[in-house]
Amino acid sequence: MSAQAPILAADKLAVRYGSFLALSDVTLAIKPNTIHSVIGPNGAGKTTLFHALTGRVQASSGRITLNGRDITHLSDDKRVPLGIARSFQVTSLFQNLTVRENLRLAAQGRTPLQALAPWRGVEPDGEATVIADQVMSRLGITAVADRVAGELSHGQQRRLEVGMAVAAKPRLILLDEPTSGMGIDDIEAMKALIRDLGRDHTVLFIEHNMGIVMNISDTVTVMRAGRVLVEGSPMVVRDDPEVRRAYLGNMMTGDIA
Amino acid sequence: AGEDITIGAPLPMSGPFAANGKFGSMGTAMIVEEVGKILDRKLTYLEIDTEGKPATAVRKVQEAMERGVKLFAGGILSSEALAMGKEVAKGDGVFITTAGADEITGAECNKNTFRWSVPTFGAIEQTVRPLIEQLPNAKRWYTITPQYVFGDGLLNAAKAIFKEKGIEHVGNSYHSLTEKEFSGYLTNAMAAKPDALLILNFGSQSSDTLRQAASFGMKKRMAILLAWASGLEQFEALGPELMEDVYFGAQYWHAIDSPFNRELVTKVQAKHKMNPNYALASAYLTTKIIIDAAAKAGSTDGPAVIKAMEGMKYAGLTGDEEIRAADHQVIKNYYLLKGKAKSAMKDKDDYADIISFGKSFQSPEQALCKMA
Amino acid sequence: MSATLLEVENVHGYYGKSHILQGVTLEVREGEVVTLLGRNGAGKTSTVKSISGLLAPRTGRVRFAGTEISGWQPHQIAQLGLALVPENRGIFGLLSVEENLRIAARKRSPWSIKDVYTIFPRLEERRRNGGGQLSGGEQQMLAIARALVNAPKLLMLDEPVEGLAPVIVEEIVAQLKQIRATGIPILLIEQNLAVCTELADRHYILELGRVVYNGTHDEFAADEITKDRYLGVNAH
Amino acid sequence: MIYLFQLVNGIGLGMLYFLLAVGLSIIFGLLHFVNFAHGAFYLLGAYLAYDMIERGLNFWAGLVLAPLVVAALAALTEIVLLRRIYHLPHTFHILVTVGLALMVQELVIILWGPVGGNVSPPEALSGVVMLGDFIYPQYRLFVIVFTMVLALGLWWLLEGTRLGAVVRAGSESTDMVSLLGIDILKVNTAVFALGAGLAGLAGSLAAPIRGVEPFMGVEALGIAFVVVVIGGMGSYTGALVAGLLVGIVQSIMTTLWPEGARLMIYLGMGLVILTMPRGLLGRA
Amino acid sequence: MNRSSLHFILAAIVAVALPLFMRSGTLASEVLIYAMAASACNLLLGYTGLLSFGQGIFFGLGSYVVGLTLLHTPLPLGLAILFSIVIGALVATGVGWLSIRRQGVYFVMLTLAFSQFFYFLAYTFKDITGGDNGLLNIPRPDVGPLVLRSSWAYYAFIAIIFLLIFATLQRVASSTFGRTLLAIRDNEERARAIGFPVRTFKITAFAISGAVTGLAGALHALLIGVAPLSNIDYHMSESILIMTIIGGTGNLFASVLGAGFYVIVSDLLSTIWPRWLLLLGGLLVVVALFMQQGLWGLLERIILALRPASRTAAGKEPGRSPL
Ligand SMILES: Nc1ncnc2c1ncn2[C@@H]1O[C@H](COP(=O)(O)OP(=O)(O)OP(=O)(O)O)[C@@H](O)[C@H]1O
Ligand SMILES: Nc1ncnc2c1ncn2[C@@H]1O[C@H](COP(=O)(O)OP(=O)(O)OP(=O)(O)O)[C@@H](O)[C@H]1O
Ligand SMILES: [Mg+2]
Ligand SMILES: [Mg+2]
Repeated sequence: MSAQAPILAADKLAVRYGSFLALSDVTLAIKPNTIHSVIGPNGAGKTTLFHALTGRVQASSGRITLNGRDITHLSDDKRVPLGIARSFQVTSLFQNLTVRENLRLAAQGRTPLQALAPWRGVEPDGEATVIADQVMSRLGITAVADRVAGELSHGQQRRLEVGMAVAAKPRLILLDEPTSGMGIDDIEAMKALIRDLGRDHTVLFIEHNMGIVMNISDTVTVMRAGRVLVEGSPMVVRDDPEVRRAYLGNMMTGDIA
Repeated sequence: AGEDITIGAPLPMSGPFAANGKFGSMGTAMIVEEVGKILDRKLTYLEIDTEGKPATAVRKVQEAMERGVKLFAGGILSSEALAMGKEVAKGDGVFITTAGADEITGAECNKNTFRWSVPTFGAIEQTVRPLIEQLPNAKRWYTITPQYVFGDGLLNAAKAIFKEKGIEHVGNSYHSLTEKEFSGYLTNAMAAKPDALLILNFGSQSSDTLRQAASFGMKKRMAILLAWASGLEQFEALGPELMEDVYFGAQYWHAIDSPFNRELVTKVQAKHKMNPNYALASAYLTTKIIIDAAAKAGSTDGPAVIKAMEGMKYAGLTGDEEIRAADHQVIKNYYLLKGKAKSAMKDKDDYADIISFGKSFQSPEQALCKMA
Repeated sequence: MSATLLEVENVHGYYGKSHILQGVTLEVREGEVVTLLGRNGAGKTSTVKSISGLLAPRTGRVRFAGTEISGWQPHQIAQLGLALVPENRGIFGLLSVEENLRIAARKRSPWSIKDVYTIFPRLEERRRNGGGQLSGGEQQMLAIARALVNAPKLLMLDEPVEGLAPVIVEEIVAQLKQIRATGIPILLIEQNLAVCTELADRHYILELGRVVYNGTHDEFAADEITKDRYLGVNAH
Repeated sequence: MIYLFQLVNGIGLGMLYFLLAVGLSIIFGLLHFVNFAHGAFYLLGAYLAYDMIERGLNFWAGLVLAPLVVAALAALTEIVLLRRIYHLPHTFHILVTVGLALMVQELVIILWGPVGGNVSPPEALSGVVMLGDFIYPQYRLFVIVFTMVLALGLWWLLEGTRLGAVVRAGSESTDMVSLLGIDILKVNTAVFALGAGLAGLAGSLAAPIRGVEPFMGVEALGIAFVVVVIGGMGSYTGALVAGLLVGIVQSIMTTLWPEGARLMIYLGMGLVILTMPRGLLGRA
Repeated sequence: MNRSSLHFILAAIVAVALPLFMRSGTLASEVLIYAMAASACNLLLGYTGLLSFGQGIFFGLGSYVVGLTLLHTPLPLGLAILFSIVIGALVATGVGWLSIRRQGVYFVMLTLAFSQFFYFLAYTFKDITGGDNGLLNIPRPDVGPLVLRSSWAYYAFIAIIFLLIFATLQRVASSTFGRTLLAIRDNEERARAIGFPVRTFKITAFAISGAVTGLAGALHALLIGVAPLSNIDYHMSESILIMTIIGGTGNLFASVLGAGFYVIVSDLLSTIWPRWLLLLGGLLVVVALFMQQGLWGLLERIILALRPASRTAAGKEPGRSPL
């Protein structure tokens, strides 16, 4: 396993917001077909790391490679066809479009140039539509397929948010706090989903729910103040005194859920 | 008696030139009512709001012509008048206008379009030339000019006179048609230390220029000539304080001493309790010209009326006037006025005295008119 | 038993034509922490919105400290001391952290801006930052801090620990305990049962816009059937 | 030398532009409201001052009263009309305010005629000052000084009081502001009235320089937009800097290349937007 | 029948019915010309969320290009019109490329700056454009055997083009491309995050819109025989935008309604009272306050009210559905 080349690698990555260094010297290697989680205190730079990896923000220094290819300077939309998709911590949907259309678009996004043809119609049984329907049933939101996303409750929106990433059928899927805002039973379902995704995708996810993190991750990276604090298996991380102090505390959350 | 004869009055009733439109339509209404009937048919008029836009003007004239209107008097803005002239020509109607652009009876002249107002050449000849004679010490002149064909027409005519008279043209400021702030240009003008300032824009732009020039104390330092003033309605907006000692060029002034004008003034005073201004008087007269021509021709047919108008001589607002056949330009006087002090005004409209007047016109060839 | 501070009586609420709240009845007494539980979409958020005036109840009554407030404007209700920390946090992104606090600060509040900085030191570090530049957890802290300086008589928190690191959750739970200790009652919407366990005196469970369960914490803790039926907490 | 004159002249122009634009900027940046009726308030200010002075009122009284009346009218408009449409997309702001601007303009024509008029500066300020060769109207000098004092007061109001922060907050989420117990509707009304009142003041100050005519509002609106965009929407200092900049550039261009003055200004505006996303001094 | 063929039939009814109700072919032609321009504006506003104050640029350029081609070259009408379309698309691509770098109000202001810029350009280069006088004497040549001289013949010509364009724009709007534009309008960040090169989409939308607007401008210049400066000024942009907004941005037929309403009502009002702009202003305010789905929304409400039985079948949320 250790001999396998990483699907995604970051080398000495740094991100600046103005004068504020949100991320510095982050080196990370995500092995294919693993479930890799990122945890750390609020403001540690986890989301920023995701932004940098997906191209939402440009790295101010360092290198990102996907399957050995340098993607550091590729814009975010150009990375999607290479097999990266993500969900957002702060829900970001097409509020005025239906759930189905949201997912159809997400599926279409892999081949965006096909959508650039102003004469090509939307086929009701086209690939993207089929994928959208699959994702809806996988996430249990088929019942609201024809509601516009903005009218869903918070938890339903969170689920759709994750669905948007799944619909792109990526090789590497990045989920930013997929269970936040979800009900107790849904958290279980999400855990199962992530585990399931881990079978044919590589999953990188941020989570504050330790029940999930510790149960299903192959590797856990702990961040603090823009840097990697510790990386290792859940067992290693759980027992690291520094991690306990800086982040886990008594692990009240997650033990129950 | 046949059906009514309708005169089209395409005027900017709305938009920035609404004032002209309003008075123009009063003039048209008066003459149509006054004549009442020709060729045994009732006269009516159709007010057409051009909104001051050529596109609207043309569209509405097209519509009017489809409804059988062939005779038009109106068109105050150059751009709308030029465009309407073309449109009327397509339907072989007759159009008489008071707009300023030289092209109307110059490069763009056509056999269906007539123009009453004096072109730029005459306006300058009858203002700058007499003023140079009046003010022999004013050797340095500065000009402020709107940058488009009309402005260049005025400027070129002025330059020719300067050259001929040995006047030093110490500078010119071009500005766009949308400019409202002239302090920069006036600063330029003051720096050139002229003896006379020649303002070649018109309408509210010329008011703005004059107002701001006065505030910069320029009235005390130099003679100011506003060569193309619109007359009474502009003077009302300016007021006597600004006008005092300033020279104005004008197509028409209600104090012109001609029988026709005296009559008109009496009528307008009786009807509207005001003195006629340029827009009113010119609309009155141009409409009258068309009506008379139709009566004379015994027909409202375009070609017949045109024939009657060509070479027509009549007693007009400015005395004897004549329609030149070769380019359809009316040969009439242009006036140089001088603003007077408030204390010297005999009545509320007595803003200025006529200093001089006369007729100056280029030949049709000089004006580049080639009529098809 | 202490006096009732907030009474919600048979409230019906609509979004356009959809009838979301179908007669919610609940109450919060002085000094207690009450949680509002329920699945996603059950109407928890809508309930607190209707209390704070953002979703005016079509029928039913809301009384606060004896005053009938249904139909009042949100700012009037807030001036009475009913503070809501909404689920989207409502941080003003264009304002700095400090400004976010300053516009909410009231003199009569037991918490000053300095006090909340002591509670949440992270906020003090980022006080000049725009609210929009905070991390999710930092925004949540700011939202709670802002409610505190706003002189609340009753605090309504819509999923306050969503997205917070475990240590911070503990911290916030500790702070909420302190707030309760000052006598300010809390109406808490929370998915995290551990947090509820730590804090709550009583629970309501909502389903399809109706209260379907209501009990003290001890009753609830023992009632596995209810938990499983309405919240899906099953032994896995 | 001439450039020095043009510089002084440009400052005079610039201060007027600042006054014209700052109200728009406040309304724009803080209420997120695109106010195409701003020019109409300027127009009203000018005509009200003109009317009051024509009726024999003292110039100074007119200068104070006219903007107050404008502000009151604006407050009324805001309460009756605008607050219903804040939450709608910009397109509706444009529709309503373009409509309002048309109505005001036509009402002005109905009430005061299409011709326009002249407003004399007060006796004490009708002269000129000589600065060497350079002559400058006393009234324009007064405008510069007056606007500067006003600018200071305004700065205090917007930056030194809580009002500024509250309104910026309201521009993001009115709901959240009300949840903090603040009556955002009143604040909005106050801000709108303030912005419109400033436009009215610009109008009554400009009347002795420009005279009054029914279409002055349209022109003013164009300038105000340019200044606000260059300076950065919602930025008070931006309006000041950009107002001066536009005034000075315009003034100097009249000597350098007058035909291109307008072209330059719009080109400059385009360049500023393209190179500085938030204008010169706009907030992030 | 799906919504888009319904709308096409409605548009065809408008094109056929106008001559029955209007005494003037010129006014009827103007309605269809502005209907095209407004539909093109709607593609940007309603589908892409771009509030462009620069549509007048393309309209004016279309007028100038067709005029200059016919005046200075022996090329046939068809080619001249084609040039207008191409130039409209090219310039729109340029303007779009620059403008979409900014968002929100800054985008609006950028398009406004461009519109002023092109106006002054046309004003300054008076040797080419005729400056304030406009480009005069634009002929309206026949197209093969079609004689377009009479105003109704020309109307028929425009009506055919209008229907072609309308159908084309409908196709564009309902294509995957159009659906993606709707998504971009809704949440640009997300659109980019799921892989769409948002700028390319926006620029393409601009180009299509510019092409159609250029065509409308060309047809307008041919209608009146002049390419006036006012065709490229700020007010042209404003008018096109207002027509689009009062029609409603939900679907393309709404723009036809908006244009027809604006042109016809303006024409009517201006014959009633010189101060008609007061009434027009009032009307705009009323539309914004009470008809936020535009005229189309009103129409839908009326139809629904007339057919209470089919209320549920007609779709839950009228104005919201994209087509
Ligand atoms: N656009 C921005 N401008 C300036 N600072 C920013 C910006 N976005 C984030 N930050 C800062 O960068 C730091 C890291 O933020 P980030 O969102 O990556 O944290 P996080 O680890 O995801 O936290 P959380 O768990 O709370 O979501 C925070 O301190 C935040 O305030
Ligand atoms: N703005 C809205 N328009 C229409 N329907 C809405 C709106 N907001 C919420 N709803 C609907 O109202 C119902 C209750 O929503 P609410 O937000 O109150 O649920 P909740 O219990 O807070 O759920 P969650 O745990 O997911 O936050 C849901 O079915 C939701 O789809
Ligand atoms: Mg985060
Ligand atoms: Mg909720």
